[in-house]
Amino acid sequence: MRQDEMTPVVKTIAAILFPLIIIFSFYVIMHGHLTPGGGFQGGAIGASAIVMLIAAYGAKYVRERAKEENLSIFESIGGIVFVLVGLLGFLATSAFLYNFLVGEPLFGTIPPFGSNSGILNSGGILPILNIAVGMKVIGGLASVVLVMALAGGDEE
Amino acid sequence: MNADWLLQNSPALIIAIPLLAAFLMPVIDKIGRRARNAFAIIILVIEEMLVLFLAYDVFGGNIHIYTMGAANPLTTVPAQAAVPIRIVLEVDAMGIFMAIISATVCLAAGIYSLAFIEEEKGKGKYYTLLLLILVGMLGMELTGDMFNLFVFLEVLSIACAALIAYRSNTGDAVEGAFKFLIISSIAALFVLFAIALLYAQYDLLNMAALAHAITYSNLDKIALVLLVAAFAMKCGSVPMHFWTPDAYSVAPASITAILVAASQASLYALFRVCFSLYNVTLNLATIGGALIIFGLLSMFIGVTMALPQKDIKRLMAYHAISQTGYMLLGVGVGLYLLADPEFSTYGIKAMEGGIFHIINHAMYKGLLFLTSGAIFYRLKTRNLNEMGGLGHSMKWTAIFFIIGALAIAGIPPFNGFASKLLIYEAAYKVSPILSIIAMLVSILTLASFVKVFHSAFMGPKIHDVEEVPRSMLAGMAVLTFVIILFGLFPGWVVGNIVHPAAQALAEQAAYIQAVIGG
Amino acid sequence: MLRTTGGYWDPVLWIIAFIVVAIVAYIIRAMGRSDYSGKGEQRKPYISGVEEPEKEAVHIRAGNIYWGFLESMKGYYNAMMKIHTGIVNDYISWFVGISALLFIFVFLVEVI
Amino acid sequence: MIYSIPFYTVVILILVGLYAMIFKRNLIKMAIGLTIVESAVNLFLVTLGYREGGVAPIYTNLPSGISIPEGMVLPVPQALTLTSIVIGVAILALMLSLSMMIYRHYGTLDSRKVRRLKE
Repeated sequence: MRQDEMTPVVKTIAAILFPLIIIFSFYVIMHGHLTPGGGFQGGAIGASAIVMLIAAYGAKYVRERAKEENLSIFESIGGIVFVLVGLLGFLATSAFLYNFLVGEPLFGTIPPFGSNSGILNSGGILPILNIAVGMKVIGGLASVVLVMALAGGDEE
Repeated sequence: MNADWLLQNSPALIIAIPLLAAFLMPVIDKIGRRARNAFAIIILVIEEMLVLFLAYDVFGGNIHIYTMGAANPLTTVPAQAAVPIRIVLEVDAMGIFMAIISATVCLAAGIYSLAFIEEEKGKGKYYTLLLLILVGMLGMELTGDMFNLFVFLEVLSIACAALIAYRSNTGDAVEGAFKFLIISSIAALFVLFAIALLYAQYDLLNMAALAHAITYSNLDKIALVLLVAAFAMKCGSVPMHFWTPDAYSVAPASITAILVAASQASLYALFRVCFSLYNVTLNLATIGGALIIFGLLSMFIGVTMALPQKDIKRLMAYHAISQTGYMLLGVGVGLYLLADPEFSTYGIKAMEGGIFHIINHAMYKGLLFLTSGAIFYRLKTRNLNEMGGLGHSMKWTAIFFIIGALAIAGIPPFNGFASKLLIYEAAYKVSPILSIIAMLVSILTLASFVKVFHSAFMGPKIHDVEEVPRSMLAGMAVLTFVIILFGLFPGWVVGNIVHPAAQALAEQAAYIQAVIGG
Repeated sequence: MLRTTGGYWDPVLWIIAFIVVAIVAYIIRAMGRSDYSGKGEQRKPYISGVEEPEKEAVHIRAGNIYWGFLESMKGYYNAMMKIHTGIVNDYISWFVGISALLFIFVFLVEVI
Repeated sequence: MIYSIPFYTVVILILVGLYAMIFKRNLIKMAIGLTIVESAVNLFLVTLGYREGGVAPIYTNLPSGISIPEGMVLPVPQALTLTSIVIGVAILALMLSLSMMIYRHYGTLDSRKVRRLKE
């Protein structure tokens, strides 16, 4: 057993919980335009799943599987998608970040006005922006914690 | 995709393109060194061209408005609401004037960095952060929204702090970055608090709409004090200047040149708040007096602290404080005199001097920091005591240094003289003592640069070094070109660029009209 | 040409003046002794034969420049150095202090 | 009176945070002080967003009897708070990693000893 990892009990529980937390994070991200939450909150939940792995399995174990470079590329893809969607807004019709998907098949449903149960396939570019922000936050926060945990390990 | 379309959308493009490029940089960095360098330079050149393209139209007398996410970017007030809710970019002559400075300095620093950071690690991250700094500066200068200003201020602070700590193998760099970061974030939090105070009363965030609605209540005064104090600290005015030499001296020289422009973005925010946000309701002479006091202290303490320094970049950083004092003095005198209708022409002239000094200072101080970086590149030291005789081998660097030093000391025919002349004459109207102190500071500036020139470039050949690589010389040459151009044609520059900028600050009504009116 | 409130400033005129003065200076120089060659004995700093010190030994290093000025302003510089502590807590206390002073300034002017 | 309590809390929190930043000599404690000031400003923003009788502008599970959109709250202060929290996270992460590097180079986090740059 390596120094920075925890007991098998913790590791097993973490392995079981990890996919559940990721799914919950994805749920919060996807429902950003319907309920409280969104890209940052969901991304923070997703990053906390990775932080749990770092705590249970140790930073070196996580680093072997998800390198910082890959995380930062994941992060910058989120940023690229965000800005590109914004730019498409005014290439398509008018202004930067204009909601050009309204009425389109993807996310384009216009929900009925007033109190309703919410339609996932609505919101125009908002769900896409939420996903982009979520990717960026997961990548950014996870790599910050990973780098810090690794740097702490070097001290010993 | 014609010229009109480009002109209309350029405010958003100016901010979006470097942002996209910053996120693309880690991916392009994987391809190779040449691709990364070429990409960075191409983006910086595109930025410069876009800014100049937009500037050509704005200096013609138009104020450009861009509403994010609207069906028509020119409709600032949505149909369902009575006030502007969306983020509005508002580009007037003053904003685009600052944007020219930021884009030019970033271009010069980018070219310079090609060779300068060749031997360092993490070059992909370096260019990512450099582009983010550019985004932060341009965002602050083009936005018309208080909260957006805060967000870009924070983007700027974080990117700057990360780049100050770029050489993190030395303790000094990390220490400077920490000091910079803690100072920037406390200033930014005070700015946010002031924004919240304004929002609490008027339910508005748009600057023009706020300026229209503001009543100069006691809460407004508190917000004004917080904003002035925070931005004065961010632009490095005495007695809140302590972070400036710490951060400037440890950052890589190319970044220090950009940090000068970044501080001036905060200076711009200070002027924007004083003039465009509070102008009509503000007791002009009060804040004008405060700015004059800040300016005098900055000029004098900055230059006297510079004289005994032994670290070349620390010395130049104190000069940056002292020169910021000139700008504060010029604009402060302008604010003070504008309160009295009898002297309003003098007020405008003083503001022209202060604003002209902003662009002059960014150019020559940027150039001086780049030459200090060239010396560091060859000698690996910033200590003046260990230098000497560099003029024998680094002839071009020496020539660039002389031009920069003469310009900062206000020796004719370089550009520093023209702006200082305007400030001296207008300050004389308020009190002759102001002019005398300003001239004395100019003399001390010359004295301390004589010291630097003597100890670094003169004397017997001690170090066996070569001239720096071509790309670094090219970066310095860009700024030198601008200095000489502005030195030879000050009348044209003041008439066509500086005067519209001063006018845009002084005339609050036009700024409000562009967003609210009709 | 730059118009100021009191007059004007034209760098082209200044450069013309500079060139004229330079030509005059050159003419005066040309009227000097023609037997100066700038070589050998004439270059020595001491005609009496005192040995010339090494160049490195007489180069004044940065730390010694303006020694007299700094010495005469010692009181001022001691006070200044005391302020520039380099402790980051002090930086923040200066900021808070100046904000408080500005508060007093803005509100006091109103009262008067 | 009862509605003013959050504002007093904001002032007290700002003072506490500034106290920590001015008088605590440990860099980590200064970062904590900064976070407290930030929380205070965020609290202030959220307090501004409160409207008596208003509901969150979410259509799903909307209580009956609310007029749309007059009964809903314009969520600008909440959006500002969220942005400010995100920025705060970034600042805090950068600040802590800088403190770690300072500790590695200087062997201490005492701000009186972390001053190679002075005068």
